[in-house]
Amino acid sequence: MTDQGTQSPPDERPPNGRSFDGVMDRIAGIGEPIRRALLLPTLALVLALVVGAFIIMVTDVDAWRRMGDEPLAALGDMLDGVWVAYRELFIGAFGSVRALSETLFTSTPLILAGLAVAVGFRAGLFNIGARGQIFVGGLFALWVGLHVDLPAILHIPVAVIAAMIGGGIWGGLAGLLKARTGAHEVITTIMLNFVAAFFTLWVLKTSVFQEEGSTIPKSAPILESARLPTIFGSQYRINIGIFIAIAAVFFVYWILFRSTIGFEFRAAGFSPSASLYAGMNVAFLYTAVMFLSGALSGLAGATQTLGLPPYTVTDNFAGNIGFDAIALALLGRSHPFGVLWSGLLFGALIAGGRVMQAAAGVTVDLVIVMQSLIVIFIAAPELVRAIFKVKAAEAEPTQVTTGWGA
Amino acid sequence: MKRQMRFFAIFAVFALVLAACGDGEGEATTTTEGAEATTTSEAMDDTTTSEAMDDTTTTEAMDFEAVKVCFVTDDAGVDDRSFNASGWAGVQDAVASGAAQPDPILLESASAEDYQPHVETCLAQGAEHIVTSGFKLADTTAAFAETNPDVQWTIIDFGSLGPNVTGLEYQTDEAAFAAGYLAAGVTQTGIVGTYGGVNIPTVSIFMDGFARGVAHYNEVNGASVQVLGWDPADPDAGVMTGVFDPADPIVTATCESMLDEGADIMLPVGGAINLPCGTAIQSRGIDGALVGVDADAVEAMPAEYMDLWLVTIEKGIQIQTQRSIEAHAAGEPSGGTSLVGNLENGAVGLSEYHAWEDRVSDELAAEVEQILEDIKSGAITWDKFVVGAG
Amino acid sequence: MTLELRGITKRFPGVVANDDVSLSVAPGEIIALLGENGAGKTTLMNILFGLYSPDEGEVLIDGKQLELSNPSASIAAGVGMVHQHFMLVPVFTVAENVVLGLEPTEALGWIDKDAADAMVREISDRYNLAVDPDSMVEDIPVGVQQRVEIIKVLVRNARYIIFDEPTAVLTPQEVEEFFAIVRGLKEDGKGVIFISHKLNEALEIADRIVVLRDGKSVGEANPKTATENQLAEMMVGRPVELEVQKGLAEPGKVVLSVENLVVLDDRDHRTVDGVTFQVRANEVVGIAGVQGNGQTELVESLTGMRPSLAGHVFVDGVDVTEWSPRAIHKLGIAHIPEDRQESGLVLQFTVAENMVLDSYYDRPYSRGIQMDWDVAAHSSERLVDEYDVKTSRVDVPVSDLSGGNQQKVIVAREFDRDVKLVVASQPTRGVDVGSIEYIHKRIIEQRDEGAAVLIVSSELDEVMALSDRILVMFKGRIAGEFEGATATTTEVGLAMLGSGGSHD
Amino acid sequence: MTATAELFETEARVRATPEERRSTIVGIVLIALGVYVFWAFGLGSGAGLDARFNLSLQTDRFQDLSWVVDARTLSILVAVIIVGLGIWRVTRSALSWTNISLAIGFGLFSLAFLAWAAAGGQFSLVGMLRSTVLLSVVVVLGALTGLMCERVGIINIGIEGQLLASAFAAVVLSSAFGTIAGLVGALLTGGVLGLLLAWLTIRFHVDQIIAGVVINFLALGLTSLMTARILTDVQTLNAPERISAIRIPFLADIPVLGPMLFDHSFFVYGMFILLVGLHFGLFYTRWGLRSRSVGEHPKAADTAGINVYWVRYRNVVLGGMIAGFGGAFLGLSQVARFEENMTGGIGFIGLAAMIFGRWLPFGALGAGLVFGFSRAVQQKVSILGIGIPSEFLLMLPYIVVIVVVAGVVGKTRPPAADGQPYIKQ
Repeated sequence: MTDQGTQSPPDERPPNGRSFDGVMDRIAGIGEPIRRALLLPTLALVLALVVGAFIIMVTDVDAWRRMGDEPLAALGDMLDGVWVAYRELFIGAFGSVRALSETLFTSTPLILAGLAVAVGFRAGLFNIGARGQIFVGGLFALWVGLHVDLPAILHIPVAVIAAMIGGGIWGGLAGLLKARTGAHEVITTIMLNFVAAFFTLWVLKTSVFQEEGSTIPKSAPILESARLPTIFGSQYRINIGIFIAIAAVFFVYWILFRSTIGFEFRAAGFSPSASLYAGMNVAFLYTAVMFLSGALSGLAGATQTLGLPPYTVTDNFAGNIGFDAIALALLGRSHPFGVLWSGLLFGALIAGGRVMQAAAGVTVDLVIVMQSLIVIFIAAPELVRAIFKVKAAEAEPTQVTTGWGA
Repeated sequence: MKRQMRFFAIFAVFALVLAACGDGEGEATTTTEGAEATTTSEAMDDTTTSEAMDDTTTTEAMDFEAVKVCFVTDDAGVDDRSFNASGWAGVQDAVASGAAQPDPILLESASAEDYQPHVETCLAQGAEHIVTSGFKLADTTAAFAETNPDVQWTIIDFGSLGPNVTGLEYQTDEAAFAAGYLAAGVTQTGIVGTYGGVNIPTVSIFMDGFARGVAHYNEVNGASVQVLGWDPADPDAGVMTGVFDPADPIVTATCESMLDEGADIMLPVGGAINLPCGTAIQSRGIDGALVGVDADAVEAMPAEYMDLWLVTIEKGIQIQTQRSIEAHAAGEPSGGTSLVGNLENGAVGLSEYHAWEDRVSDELAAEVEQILEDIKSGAITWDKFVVGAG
Repeated sequence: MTLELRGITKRFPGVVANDDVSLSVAPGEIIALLGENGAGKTTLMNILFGLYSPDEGEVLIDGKQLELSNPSASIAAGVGMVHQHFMLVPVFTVAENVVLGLEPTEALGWIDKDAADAMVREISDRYNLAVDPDSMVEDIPVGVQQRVEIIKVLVRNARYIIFDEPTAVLTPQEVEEFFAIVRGLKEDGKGVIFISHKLNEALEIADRIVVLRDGKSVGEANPKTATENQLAEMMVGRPVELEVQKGLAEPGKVVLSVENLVVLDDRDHRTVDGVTFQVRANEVVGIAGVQGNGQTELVESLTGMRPSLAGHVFVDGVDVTEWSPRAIHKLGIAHIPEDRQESGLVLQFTVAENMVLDSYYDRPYSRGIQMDWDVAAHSSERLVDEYDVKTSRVDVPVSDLSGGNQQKVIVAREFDRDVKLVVASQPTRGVDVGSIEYIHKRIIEQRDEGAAVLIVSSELDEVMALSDRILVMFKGRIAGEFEGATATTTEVGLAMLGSGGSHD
Repeated sequence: MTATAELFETEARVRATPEERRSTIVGIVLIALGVYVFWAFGLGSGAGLDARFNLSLQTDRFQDLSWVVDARTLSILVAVIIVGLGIWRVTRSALSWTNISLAIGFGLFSLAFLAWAAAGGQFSLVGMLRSTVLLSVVVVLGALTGLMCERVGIINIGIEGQLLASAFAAVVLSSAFGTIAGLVGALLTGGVLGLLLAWLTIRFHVDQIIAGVVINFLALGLTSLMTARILTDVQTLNAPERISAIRIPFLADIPVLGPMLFDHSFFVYGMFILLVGLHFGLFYTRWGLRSRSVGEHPKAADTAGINVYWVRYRNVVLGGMIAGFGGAFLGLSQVARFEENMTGGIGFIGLAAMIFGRWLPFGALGAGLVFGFSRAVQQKVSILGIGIPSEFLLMLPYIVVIVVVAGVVGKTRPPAADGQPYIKQ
């Protein structure tokens, strides 16, 4: 193929004198200057808050009704609405032990699903199917949680592993289809989401999961021994799931940057033809990556079925997690640690958003808007630079995927 | 400077839009404050309470000590034109009657994760009466009702979960049975149809009763009216759209598909998924009708479908929610009881025959009346749908 | 009536590609712009053509200043460019490519196909180019594609035509035909800028030679008086050895044996159509041929990257026909791939990561499934020293390296082990003279140490210089075989065109 | 010739080309399918049971057209044809017929299946075909949106968001200012989101996937927020006039084709006009030639004096407007009401249809019809009541898409520069 749109001929560039602290840092993509690591996200958050405030004001219907008669008072109402909303958002996210518990609890599945999407990105695959994988993984865990009688010390690991297998199968299916037939994973994972959702709806009505004598699509209570133990007692929802999530972060870090298969994932992600040249089995890699990705989503499913009081499961336990996961993987630049931080940020926004809804009447949808704004500002550093008139970052634009890779 | 001007322009447009709509809206919100959360047109403000509900209407003269109410939806959201919407309307009615304090809290859930924090938020905000909507909230409600015995709870579409919880359940198949009989009596093609959103008990109970009612008609009159979309013998295989979103073309296609097979009386169950069916009937020029569900369709649905409603299978969520709050406000909370709404207690019933009144012969009307009576008395009975947790 | 570039300076991040370069060309004049890869020739011409905007300097045509950074303005001013990588849309027809941007249309923008064809035919006939307007560009040979590019330029009434490395993809005979076309253009009063790094061609065709080095203009030469050695020294800045020094080969046993190999390309055409040859130990076999005659697919198939349809490949008598790339690599085959940026390297990876790209899975770079990056880094540092790779550290992305140094990374990686067979495809494409010398030396070293070497190159000079035996590929078959010592450019060139070629 | 070579000379190793292998696989699949049809639908249908396919609707001028066929006979006939096709494939002749054979095979399979399901009864074939068209409209419009963008090298994964936002705009503006305002607003909204996509990706080099995802998020968040904060309060803003069907005189009276194609809202006609226009526009006009050149080889386009950025901006905005049209269809033609997240993933299915349709307008139509058809069949079958749980039938269309994409399309060739930023120095 001819070269299209390449920048300067690389031949004309001398060795760049960039220096980093060590081989590992560079390979792992960490060790960026602190300023760059913090400044841009901070400015992005500030901008998102500003735009969010604007949206709150514009959608304040009552204030608009007053606008004709008492414009100043109306404007005051609007500003007050913004203040209350953001105050409650903050309090709901960080303002109390309960808030912190909620933030961490909400972050748990987000981090796990975010890791799933990030792993895919690293290998050049776009896994939109976290939702379906959460369903399938969650159902596997649920089954173990209902029907296998084990002491807690075994029960939880078995259920969690079952979830990983379930999610892994569902994700691996998409990978296998891509490897064997070339069917694009964006299509297959979306379709598998629908299939999994309908399957969940059906299976929760069968005797496999339903409580005896019940007619409603809700599972029986999970055995005590399979419930993820809460950390600070049952009045706070935070459970050991957060440790699973953090362990998964380190595990994914190890896989991606310290293991041979992670080397292969990344090579295949950047250049499938180079990995073919290097003797890697690209078809196997696609399946393996999607299995791993699905297994991580499956973990999120496990925390949603085993860790969510009241420990009975209804049909929509995947919620918006699969969707949020895409944004937070992008925000975390597909790096496990980045995903951890952005998962915590999103968890805080969503947990705070629940409180904000009660106090200020601003639904959690605002959080979705803010999430998207943060992602966009991170992805377009030039935009932030233009707005703040600062040299925000020298970041090269992140190229996540390479087209449809036919 | 230029940029500010542009922002201002956007504001101006917004103000204009709201001003244009504000007048009509202001009227609606002042005169029938909250009573019509789901109405969309002024033409419907005329709130005729239906026959079946008459005896249950509370007088507004009662002496209430207004309680602070908090309403938590399930993940369908308050705008579902179904049980969430009806329940919220009931809360607002309670506000209007003085039983609930103004500005009740509304918490919409986006997923199962939200239920517990929302309930906790209600408690933290000092709610005295918490209404949880939908069976998905049952276990959460049970847990918090137990630990908060001083708070009164109402749960919609589920049985009582404790001494301080009022369960609102509905044996809607009783009314649906009568509606099925009625539909079988008026159909000109000999085919009636029903479809739902997804196959869950709160949906399929309507379809089941309806189909049985048709079968009863056939039995009594030796007729052979056919039901499309539901077979009581095979409850897994009912016709479902898979969505509650009426704009999805699949809803239109599902209804049209039944019309194509000759159905002329349709019972779509689930939010507003009956509206596209109304459109289909109209645009096909079919002399057919719709059977409404939940709240009386003549009031709840847009005016353009006014002449299509045969009858509505009413499910008294709105009124019972209101009454549950009112009982609390009057100092006699109904906690501990599962109010299984049925024909007998009037929380389930058939509305008036509205647009199709002339089409229902006196004999048929009498037969339907008799069937309603027979169901109440137990003279007609069948393997009824189990409501609630069982 | 001249085209004049004045004081052009263009900086890319970390490098000055052009440093105060001035140049002029008159109608009816052929200027050769000579320089190494990376000297800034292409950048300069892209500026003239409006693809890049310069940081300083101006371009004057007939004394009028040309608006830069916009090809349309350049085209309108009468500048045309035939790019090294053709600017042709492969899935368009010849006529569509030619009229793109100045389509003859009817109502509603409907393209007048007959008019478009006529435009192509007119130019094609006038300059005797023999191009069919209806054929799909991806289906026609490279030489014809180049003529399509020329038609594109002429249709736009260009008065000044830039040719960027036009002969790189042509056979010697095609080069002659091409020069005839260029001379025709000159007689027609066109000003021609001919970019090349080939000294003999510059001397043959040019009226004046301008030499660029490291982005600076280092002088002019008169082709009538200048010698190749003088020019080479101007280009490189030091005396260069133009001949590869190598001893005579004493071929040993057969290492690589290819039997009736048939390979399909991505579009399922039989691009390699029954190829049979052997390569022996201590022998360099060069495969010459115009690009696109099956060499790419042949090499991919030999190295396991592309399945073959029929035939066999033996290495040391072992049938490796359906082996995986890794298994073949483990046998001791060093593979320098055709496109280093596409498949030889992962550009976003560091030098160290690329150094272990095909050996990471085993000791010492990994134990089990755990990588040992320290070992990899140390080993990379050693290789960087040993193979003269110019990089500050081994933890910089390999994309930061120059083309020559990138290629040396591959050479280091592939040669630093027990090598039985070297398969090198376009080993010096786009690489500076110093690196070319170095890589050639290393390849001959491998031969002398007993490896069998297969070189595939579209640069006939390179094949001639390195090979002990030369095979020519044409349309998927071996169209000729020559002894390296006795072969002449003419006879090899004829074989590349599919005519003649003797099996001696 | 060396010794090794002679040794192996006799053993001719010839593998099948991928096309030949595919033909064989398809052949085996078809034979299996045929056998299944014979067993399940042929033997499975009761003897002498007629299936009655109705070919007219109540609204038709010509009433009571129908096609009555013996289910068993038809199924056996179909089985024989499918097996025949399969054997033909296994022989690997006429390779270009592989996909066509597969399509014919599955078409006949569906027919036999429906005959079996309707044996002893009747159902409206024309109604099902009409549903197919209706159910494919948004998918096709979504695919055309994607195609407009990808043909110039920009991946648009934000189709879903563009549909959703423009449905919102259509509903609100139509409620406030009338239908025309709603339509214009929907087109503008789609266009503006297209502009945002183009601006982010071209001006700021934001990864195209990220930009698309962001558009989906923004649209979902903003429309849901405004629904919750404005529409539930000011309900008159969520009550536009519905755009009803226009029955085209005479054409609508043609049996079968009339109700299928000529009795829809103008959105459906618009879709077909757009389709034809895009096809000819892309492949026969200056606009199309330039657009495609930008998507295939932007640098070549640039050197030919075409403003790559301008072409990209223009087409992505136009693509957004197509999505806007689709959004208006969703918002105004079915129930005329906005619901939170009312698109429910249909934009992504449009994206899939674009890939399945190989970036061709009529390919998009075909893909959309396949999806629409499988949804229509699913619904029809569930009405016929053959005892399959509704959830499984609801899955069917999505499984069909997977099977089709995996089995029929295989690797596709997108525009060469698809997804690649074009950066000038």
